[in-house]
Amino acid sequence: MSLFETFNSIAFVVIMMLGLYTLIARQNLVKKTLGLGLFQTGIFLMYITLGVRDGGVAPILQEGAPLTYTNPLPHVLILTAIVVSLSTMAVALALIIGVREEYGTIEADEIATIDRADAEEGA
Amino acid sequence: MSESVVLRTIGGMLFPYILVYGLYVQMHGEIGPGGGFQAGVLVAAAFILHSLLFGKELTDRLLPTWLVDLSMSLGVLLYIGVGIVGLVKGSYFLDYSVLDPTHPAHAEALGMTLVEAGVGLTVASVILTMVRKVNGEPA
Amino acid sequence: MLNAELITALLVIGGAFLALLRAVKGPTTFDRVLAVNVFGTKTVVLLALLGYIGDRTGFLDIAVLYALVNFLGTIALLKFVETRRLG
Amino acid sequence: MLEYVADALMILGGFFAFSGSLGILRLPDFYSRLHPSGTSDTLGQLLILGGLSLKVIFDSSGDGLSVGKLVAISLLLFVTTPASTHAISRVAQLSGLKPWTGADSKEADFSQKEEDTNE
Amino acid sequence: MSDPVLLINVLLLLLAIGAALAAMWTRDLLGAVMLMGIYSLLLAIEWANLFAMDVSYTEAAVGAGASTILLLTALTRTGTREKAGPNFHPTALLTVLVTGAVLIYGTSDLPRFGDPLAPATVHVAPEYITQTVGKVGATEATENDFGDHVPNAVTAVLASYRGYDTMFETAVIFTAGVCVIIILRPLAGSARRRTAGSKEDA
Repeated sequence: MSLFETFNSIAFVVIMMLGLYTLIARQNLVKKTLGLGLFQTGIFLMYITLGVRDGGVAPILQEGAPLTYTNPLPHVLILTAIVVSLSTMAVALALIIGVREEYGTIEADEIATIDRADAEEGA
Repeated sequence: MSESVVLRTIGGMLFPYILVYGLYVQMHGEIGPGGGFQAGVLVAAAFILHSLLFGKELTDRLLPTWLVDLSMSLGVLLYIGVGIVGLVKGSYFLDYSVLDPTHPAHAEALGMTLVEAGVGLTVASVILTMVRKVNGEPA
Repeated sequence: MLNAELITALLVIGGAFLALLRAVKGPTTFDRVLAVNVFGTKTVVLLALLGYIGDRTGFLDIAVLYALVNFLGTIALLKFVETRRLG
Repeated sequence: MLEYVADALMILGGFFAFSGSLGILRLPDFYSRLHPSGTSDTLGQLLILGGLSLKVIFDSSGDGLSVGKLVAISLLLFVTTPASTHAISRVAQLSGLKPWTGADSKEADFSQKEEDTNE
Repeated sequence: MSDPVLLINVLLLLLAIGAALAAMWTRDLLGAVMLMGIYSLLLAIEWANLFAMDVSYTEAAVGAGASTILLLTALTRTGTREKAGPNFHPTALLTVLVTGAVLIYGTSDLPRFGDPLAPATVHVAPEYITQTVGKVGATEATENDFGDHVPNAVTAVLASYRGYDTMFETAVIFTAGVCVIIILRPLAGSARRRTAGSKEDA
């Protein structure tokens, strides 16, 4: 069990945690969306790593000698997940544009301040 | 940007190749890597490049907005339609083998091609629509 | 083990690292765009090389795709920098 | 014999790719950084892809499709890389980025910093 | 697992983590988008290196092309500067450290990289690859015809074995498109726009 072989496990945790840190620590909504995307790619890395096999080749069947193929199932799941992550990002960006037109800012703390002021005004 | 002759020449040269390569990826999906998702993104990318270089009026004439809106739904309907053919012919949903009862393997390939075509249509038109809408163009 | 393809791949990865450093450092936006563009071409070459090293089918397809898409990314970035709007 | 030629081409191409990136990192201002990206990189790609094509021809006894794809990639890169470099330099010049003349490097650095903060 | 794959894998992941770190660190959103584009490219090479050809295809097209363009388009309407603020956030750091430690502890139970006896590769995967799931009397493969096989196992699983899954993924994408249309529908004459001028008379 060399470091090379466990490196992927550490790497996906690091990438996920980078995304999580950005999601919590940064107030900018676009930056939060980027952090969310980073978190998703960490999970993709985990899935693809789990599908790898020793001496495996890409799961495109070839005639002739029987080969070892990598597991195609994680590839399918991640393939659809990438496109779905693009879709969720588009919806998030559309919402952010709506927020920007409504509040004039895309910083989460400023939006909260405006909301609080509005609530006091209404009360 | 759009007034640069070099870019417009190169872009106009690349545009048909990206489209053709998208079709290759779509149709080659059962033999090599590729499939509906990838092809859809590529076709959308080709039209985005066209609108960046030649202006969106020209792209709209090439690919009208109503066509994009239509194919967005058409892709999903094509996918579900292939499934319903299975139901109508007395088998279960998404059973491809009923498409060609004499040769099940060919029917399988045909079903996959149709389904992938549906996926490609939807992905391409949804990405184009998203970029258009986020860019603030009216419906 | 250490054959010409692998040495070339490592050199290209080293070049990619230097381009990444330039993208991080800036200082102007144009430097970043240039670094992204250089990184894209390095990616194409690296994909072709890795396909040869691992004897994989279909690697060149990805390289072709990327050679086509890279131009689009650069154009979009430049359009944004120049006019602050797209389309 | 020809295999050694292919190896030499590839390593030479790798050297050009690396040194091009080194230039992009080390040269003093934006316009001088365009040179390695436009010239050294294009040459590096062509050499590497040419070496690969030779290798593919000799290894898999003439796999025509792979060689065709490699040639297609070379042509695409040969067309798009200079075009992208042209576009970048054009937009940079249009948006008023001044070249560094070496006479007063402090001022040039300052103007670049200012450009950066204005973004 | 051959050595070049592992070596290049580690190098690419280190570069990717560096790019991600820089993208998250910078306050210039345009720079962050560009660095995320570079990160996407590195991931595309990484997927190809780990033999996930179709994923690499998608990542190259989506991450480097479509997603960058979508983000840039959004930036034209939201501005590219992020408000300056502290980079150090104690609560976030604590959360991340604790979660990360737990996750790394959890990954010690994962099968090793490329383990042929890993649970993920022994149960259903071989049947997906030979494409014998649910097949009664699969025909013999001939020279130019793979019998019942579609050469690309990923497409076979995507469109046939997990056809329902893919159908609903397509439906999700369609729904996302409809959502974007509905969210960005111009609300003409609405008093909800809280722009600088209209806030006083609200």
